[in-house]
Amino acid sequence: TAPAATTEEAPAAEAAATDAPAAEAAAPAEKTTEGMKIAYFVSTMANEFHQARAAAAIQYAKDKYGAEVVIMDGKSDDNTMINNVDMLATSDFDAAVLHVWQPDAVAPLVMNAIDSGVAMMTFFSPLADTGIPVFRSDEAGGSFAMGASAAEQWVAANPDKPIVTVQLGWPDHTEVKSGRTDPFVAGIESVVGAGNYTNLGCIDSKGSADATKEAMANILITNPDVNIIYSEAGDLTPGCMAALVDAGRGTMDNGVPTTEIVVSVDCPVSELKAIFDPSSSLKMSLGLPPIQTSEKIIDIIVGVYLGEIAQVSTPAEELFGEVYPVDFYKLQLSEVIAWYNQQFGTSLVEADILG
Amino acid sequence: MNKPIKALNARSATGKISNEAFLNRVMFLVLIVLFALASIFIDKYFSTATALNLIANNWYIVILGIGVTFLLVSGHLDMSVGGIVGMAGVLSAYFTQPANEGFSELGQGLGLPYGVAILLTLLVCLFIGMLNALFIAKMRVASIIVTLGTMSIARGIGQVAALGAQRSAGLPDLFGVIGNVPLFGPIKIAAAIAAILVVIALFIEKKTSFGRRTYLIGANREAARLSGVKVELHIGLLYMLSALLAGITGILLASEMKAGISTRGAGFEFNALVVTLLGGASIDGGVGSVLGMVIGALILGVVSSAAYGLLLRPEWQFILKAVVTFLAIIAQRYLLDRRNK
Amino acid sequence: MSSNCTPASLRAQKAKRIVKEIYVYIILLAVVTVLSLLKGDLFQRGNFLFPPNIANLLRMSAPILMISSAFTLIFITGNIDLSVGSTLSLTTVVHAILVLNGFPFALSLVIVVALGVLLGSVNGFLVMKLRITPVIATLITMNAYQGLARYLVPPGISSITTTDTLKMPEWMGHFSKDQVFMGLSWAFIVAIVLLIALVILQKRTLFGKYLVAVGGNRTAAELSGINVVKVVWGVYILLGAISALAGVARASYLLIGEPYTGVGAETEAIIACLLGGTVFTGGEGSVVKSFVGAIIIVCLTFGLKSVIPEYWQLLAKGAVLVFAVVLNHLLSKEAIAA
Amino acid sequence: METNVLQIKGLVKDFPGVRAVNDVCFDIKRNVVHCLVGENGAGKSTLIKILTGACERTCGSILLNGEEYCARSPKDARDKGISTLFQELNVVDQLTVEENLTLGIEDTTFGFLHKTDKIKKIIDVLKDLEPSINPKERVGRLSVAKKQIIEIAKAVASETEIIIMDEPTAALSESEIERLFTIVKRLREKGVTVIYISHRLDEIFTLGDYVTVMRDGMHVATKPIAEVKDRTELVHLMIGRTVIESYVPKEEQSDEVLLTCKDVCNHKLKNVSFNVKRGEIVGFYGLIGAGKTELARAIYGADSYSGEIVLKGEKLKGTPEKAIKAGIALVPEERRTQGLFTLLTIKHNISAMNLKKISKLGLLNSSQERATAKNYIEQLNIKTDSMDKETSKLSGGNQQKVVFSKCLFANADLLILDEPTRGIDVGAKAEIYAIVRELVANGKTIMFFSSELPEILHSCDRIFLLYEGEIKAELQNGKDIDSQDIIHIVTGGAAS
Ligand SMILES: Nc1ncnc2c1ncn2[C@@H]1O[C@H](COP(=O)(O)OP(=O)(O)OP(=O)(O)O)[C@@H](O)[C@H]1O
Ligand SMILES: Nc1ncnc2c1ncn2[C@@H]1O[C@H](COP(=O)(O)OP(=O)(O)OP(=O)(O)O)[C@@H](O)[C@H]1O
Ligand SMILES: [Mg+2]
Ligand SMILES: [Mg+2]
Repeated sequence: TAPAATTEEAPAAEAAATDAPAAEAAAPAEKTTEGMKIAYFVSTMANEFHQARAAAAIQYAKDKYGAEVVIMDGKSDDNTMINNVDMLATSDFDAAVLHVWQPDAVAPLVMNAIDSGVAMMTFFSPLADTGIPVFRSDEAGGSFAMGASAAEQWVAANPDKPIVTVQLGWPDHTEVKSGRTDPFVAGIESVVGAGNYTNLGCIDSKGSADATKEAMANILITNPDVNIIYSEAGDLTPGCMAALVDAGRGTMDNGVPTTEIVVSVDCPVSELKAIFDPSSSLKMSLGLPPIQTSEKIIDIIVGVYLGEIAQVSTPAEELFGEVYPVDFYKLQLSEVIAWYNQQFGTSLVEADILG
Repeated sequence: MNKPIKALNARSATGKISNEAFLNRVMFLVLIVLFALASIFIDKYFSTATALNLIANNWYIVILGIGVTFLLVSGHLDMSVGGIVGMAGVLSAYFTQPANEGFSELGQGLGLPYGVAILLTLLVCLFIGMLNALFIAKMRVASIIVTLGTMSIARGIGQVAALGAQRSAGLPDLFGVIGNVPLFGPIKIAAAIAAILVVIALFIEKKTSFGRRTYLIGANREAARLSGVKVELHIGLLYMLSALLAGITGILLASEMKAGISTRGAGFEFNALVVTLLGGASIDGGVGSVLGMVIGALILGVVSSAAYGLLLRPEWQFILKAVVTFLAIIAQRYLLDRRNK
Repeated sequence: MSSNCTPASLRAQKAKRIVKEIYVYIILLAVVTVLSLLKGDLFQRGNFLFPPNIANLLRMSAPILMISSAFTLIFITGNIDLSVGSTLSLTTVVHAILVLNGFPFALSLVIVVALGVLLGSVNGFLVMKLRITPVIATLITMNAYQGLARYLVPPGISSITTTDTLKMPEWMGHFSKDQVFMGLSWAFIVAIVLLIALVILQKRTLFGKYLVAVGGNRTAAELSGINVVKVVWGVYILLGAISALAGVARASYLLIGEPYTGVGAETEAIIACLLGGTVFTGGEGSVVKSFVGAIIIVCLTFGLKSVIPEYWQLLAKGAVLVFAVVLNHLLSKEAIAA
Repeated sequence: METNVLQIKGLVKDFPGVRAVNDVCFDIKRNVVHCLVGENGAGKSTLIKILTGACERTCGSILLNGEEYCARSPKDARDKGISTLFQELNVVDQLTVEENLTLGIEDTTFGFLHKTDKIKKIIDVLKDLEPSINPKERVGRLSVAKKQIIEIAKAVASETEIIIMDEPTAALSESEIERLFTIVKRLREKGVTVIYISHRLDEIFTLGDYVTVMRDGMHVATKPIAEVKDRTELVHLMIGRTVIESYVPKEEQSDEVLLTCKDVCNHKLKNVSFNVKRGEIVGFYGLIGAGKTELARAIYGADSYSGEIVLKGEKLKGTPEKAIKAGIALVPEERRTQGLFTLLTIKHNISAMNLKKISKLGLLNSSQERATAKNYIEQLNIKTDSMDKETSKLSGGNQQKVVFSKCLFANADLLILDEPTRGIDVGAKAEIYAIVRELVANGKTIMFFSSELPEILHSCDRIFLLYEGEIKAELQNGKDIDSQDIIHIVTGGAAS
């Protein structure tokens, strides 16, 4: 899934590469990470995974490198994100980890910032033109696995009812499409085969629980037979579930799907509870490990800063992080809690989840 | 400034029904026609489930609409309700979340009993209502400007309390109860609360001196003052009422999803205004009714669910709402004009 | 009132009038001072007043500066336009579409400004011809324009940007990003030129005088033979056109056509005008002071970025608005008493 | 040259539901002062608005100098030779005097303003009228009378063939009125035709050459003033019946003091002290700006003040709602903006001041409300076909009766009437006077604020004269009344 830089883009990247050492030469000869300042972009802090990721980055950078991490909240807004990138060139930052939704728009700004000596990498969306390192979670693999698992469970319990699936999220977002929507549907297809299921497609729910609720409620009016739902972010899922409950659904018969199976992403604690509640139809969520993710990111950016990792390369260096599909049917609660405590730095016990 | 033609709220001279009753009937007819059209063009639209869903999905806008209707009748706008919905949800969660052991900062709250948390939340909402009251009733600043400000303040408080995100961790089960008690079919207790509030509001509007004073103020604020109405207090009360209703909505919505989400309620202020206008209220005051607002809410519900059914593209919602509001204003004016000729 | 003629009260009134004239500059000074004392990571060596930093800030805020100064005029006529943000969004998107499809800058600019004129005149039509209250009318168009902006972005992408077949030309960012003079961009220079033009319009032209007449006493204006409909409609059109220009600047800054980019611009413009002492009931207002008001907002927005978390921004904005309202109220008391 | 500068033929103007001007035909001679009189709502202002292009006629024709005339706007009318001084104040507070004077007639090049002789000429006219006005001053800082003068100056300076003045003296003081009269006469000498509208019939006799009487939108008569015998004839033409019998002040007074004002001061009032006894009609007379309205509002608690106002031994607390509770009701100066809820029905207006009386525990009793409305409609003879008619559809006099009903229903002992007959026709005025007397007969006490001396002399037992916010004299009506003296005092002369 890695978008390789095309040959015609290579000269630009090379030009940037030749610029970069010049900027570094101007800086003091030997760099230390002590007191280093890292701008850590987060597309939106309105999401527990990102919050945990941000907290972990601050902690890890301080403990391991003595570096200071400053969070740049993109507030789900392109203008804010781009403004934040634009200010890097004249800022006091030594390095920046980007997480922006408009890679094309920020590419020139990134080059400016590199020219003025800021070490750069990006998370989630590759900045292909620039050739800076990118770190991604392997969401596609996890989504595929969950799609397949959901389809298996549904077919086993309701062989007479063909699968009708819908995805709620961002139909227009490249990485969401390639990392969540498409692999999820592919997972379903891998179980039942092409043509044996209906895909209503990805419905825009504008990134809010309210909009998701409205969208789901309206889908249920016209398509009451929808039965596998992928709610593509933790902050959307409450809206999805509320609409289902409103319609008298959202439940399961002791873990056996009757009305639908809901699959989510991010897996906050509240979802953990629902997933291991046999009477809720929310049964899976794509767990992303915030601490692991952040630690890897910080290591990479420090590497770039110290010149151990190339600032630009063609094609851009792409690194993948693990994901953890939490699945009621595949995992024990104890395993999940262990993973959760390790990744989120919490001290949950089973009683917390089972109530 | 521009005064749209105004309606009256009583039987007119010639013994015809009042303009208000007339408009309500027309809008009810519109509702039926729209529903029929949607049923023709959209497969599976015509069903009891759809009708019940309309109620189940629009109760919140009805609750907000009550406060907004009263304010509009008195000649004032309230754009802060959406912000208050967001704030109330977050605060009710924050107050309820356990105080000591939190998974993270977002899991740590004040550990208050749920009832106390609700009261405290409503108090904060009242505070926002009081801000509105102070600036609009006392200082007489244009309500659109003040409430745009308090909208930011309320949602801002919500965002700060939720650190820009949502509070869902560690909430006791009780938190998720009141928003989810089923009554029959998809109708939950929240819808029943909305219905009860509507009945109370209808009664207050037409049968009490409080309701009458609201119309007096809307029809002529200075005359109302000179007639012994405590205008500032009354407007203040209306803003606090509106804030309180928004707070209740926010708490119910948070309970429904068992999460205090700081972005909830975005754009609700516009929806509440739209349904009120659809119901025949005029922003110049003195005209409007809760019953009309409820019909307006159902019309908006039909329009937006039909739009989903037909197009599955949410951006149509914006355009549709705008067009429907525009048409409603123009049509109502035209009808009243002709009728009162 | 003529009875209040004691020397003391006269002096107090005069003092108040002076305060009213200059407070917006004092606030700006205070804000800049405080910000330069704070050590923010976003500022080079922690210094807010570092010139490239300031230039940077002004470059990115050209759109809001343009809209705020023009917004004063609509306030002077006693009306309001809540659709400026959506106009900004829609024109940003349209400009991006045109540029992406190979239109040269000048042509696209002309088309987009013409679109702004159209959008503004729809507002004017609703308000002046159909006589829908300005708040409602522009709330309607605010949603309609926003919806259109969203609708123009094809399903499957979130904004107008380089596609497989079409590439956003490299000059797209010139208008807002090139540093043509002391680190400032064309867009900012245009904003300044616009400001000067608006000041001249307000102080030296018939139109400027009629704005005050219409906002101050509409019937008087009508009876004096002023075509009030034309004047207000004209302001809506002007505001539409300037919002469109801001849209071009924003598109050029973002290098994409983002349909949500104008959300909240109307609130910022209102805050800027109120900080600048504009009287929202009409008749009074200064374009320059609104411009300064907008600069204050910009400084606060960006200056506080790394000092307080982002999620404080909304609360801060609301607080500044309320502060502006109170200030306005206190300083206009004299006007009410007179 | 035609002797008739203006010929109006079969002019009709329909508003939704009202024919405001109905088949009006009359001629106006060149170079005269032609007065236009009629009850409120007779259609005078509407006729004027058609002449000036402020509204469109339904049908009919107007000939100006023998040629068909149709103005599209006031500016168009001015260009064609008719300038107008409208009934309502029409200045822009935010502009300077000079800017106001040139509003709508500016000289521009490419839309840019520049100064010309024209401005100087207009300012000269202004200086002639009122030298104390500084052209650079902001109009908002001027008094109401001065604002009116600015408008007069503007109309006069336009040097059109015809100048229309719709109630120009409504806000002016005696001396200002005199100056206006001089100017009007000078205009006539210069060959200008003045169309003059006023409810003050004395002015008609002083100033006019011809008078046209209108009633119910129709033309009743046009005559030279010389042929009109007296006021009574004019009034008779206006309303078709004779009115106003003189009032004989009460001989003996009750000793019970109802209201005492002690050292009442505010931005307008200076140490106002007096008392009112039960059962009296106390008149307050002064010129516009003397502070009558402020005094009335202060007593009612609508404006703030320092000092003490005591009603029946209890200090008033200073809000309208407390004043009502204590037994005071106010008929405010401005009916439409302060007294009436024009959007609402007669019924709802009448009950507005005393919702308590028609409700229990906040619940309204609508049958009681209807009974109340019915009672007052009969008692005050409000002409309407239903109590559910919105008050905006009533005529001025009937609207004022609704306001009276509202105040009566408040069950007050003391009624404060601020210009209760302003802008209503003679017939309705007479009815209002009758109501006032009946109220007193029923034990009410009345404070009557008016800027019309005849009205005060007709109605009151005791009279206080106000000047610049101070009480200058107290008179017993009936004895020692000398109009000359009174005018002397209220214009600033020392009390004799
Ligand atoms: N815009 C309007 N719409 C409806 N009716 C109107 C309108 N303007 C005036 N009228 C009605 O036309 C009639 C004539 O009004 P007009 O103002 O000409 O009277 P007037 O003789 O000038 O009275 P006044 O002495 O009070 O100034 C009245 O019945 C009035 O209610
Ligand atoms: N700043 C102002 N702007 C507009 N109108 C004003 C202002 N100040 C006073 N007025 C009005 O001017 C008039 C004169 O005021 P005042 O109360 O002092 O005189 P008055 O003796 O009551 O005169 P009136 O005969 O008009 O009642 C009143 O109608 C008042 O409402
Ligand atoms: Mg008139
Ligand atoms: Mg008065």
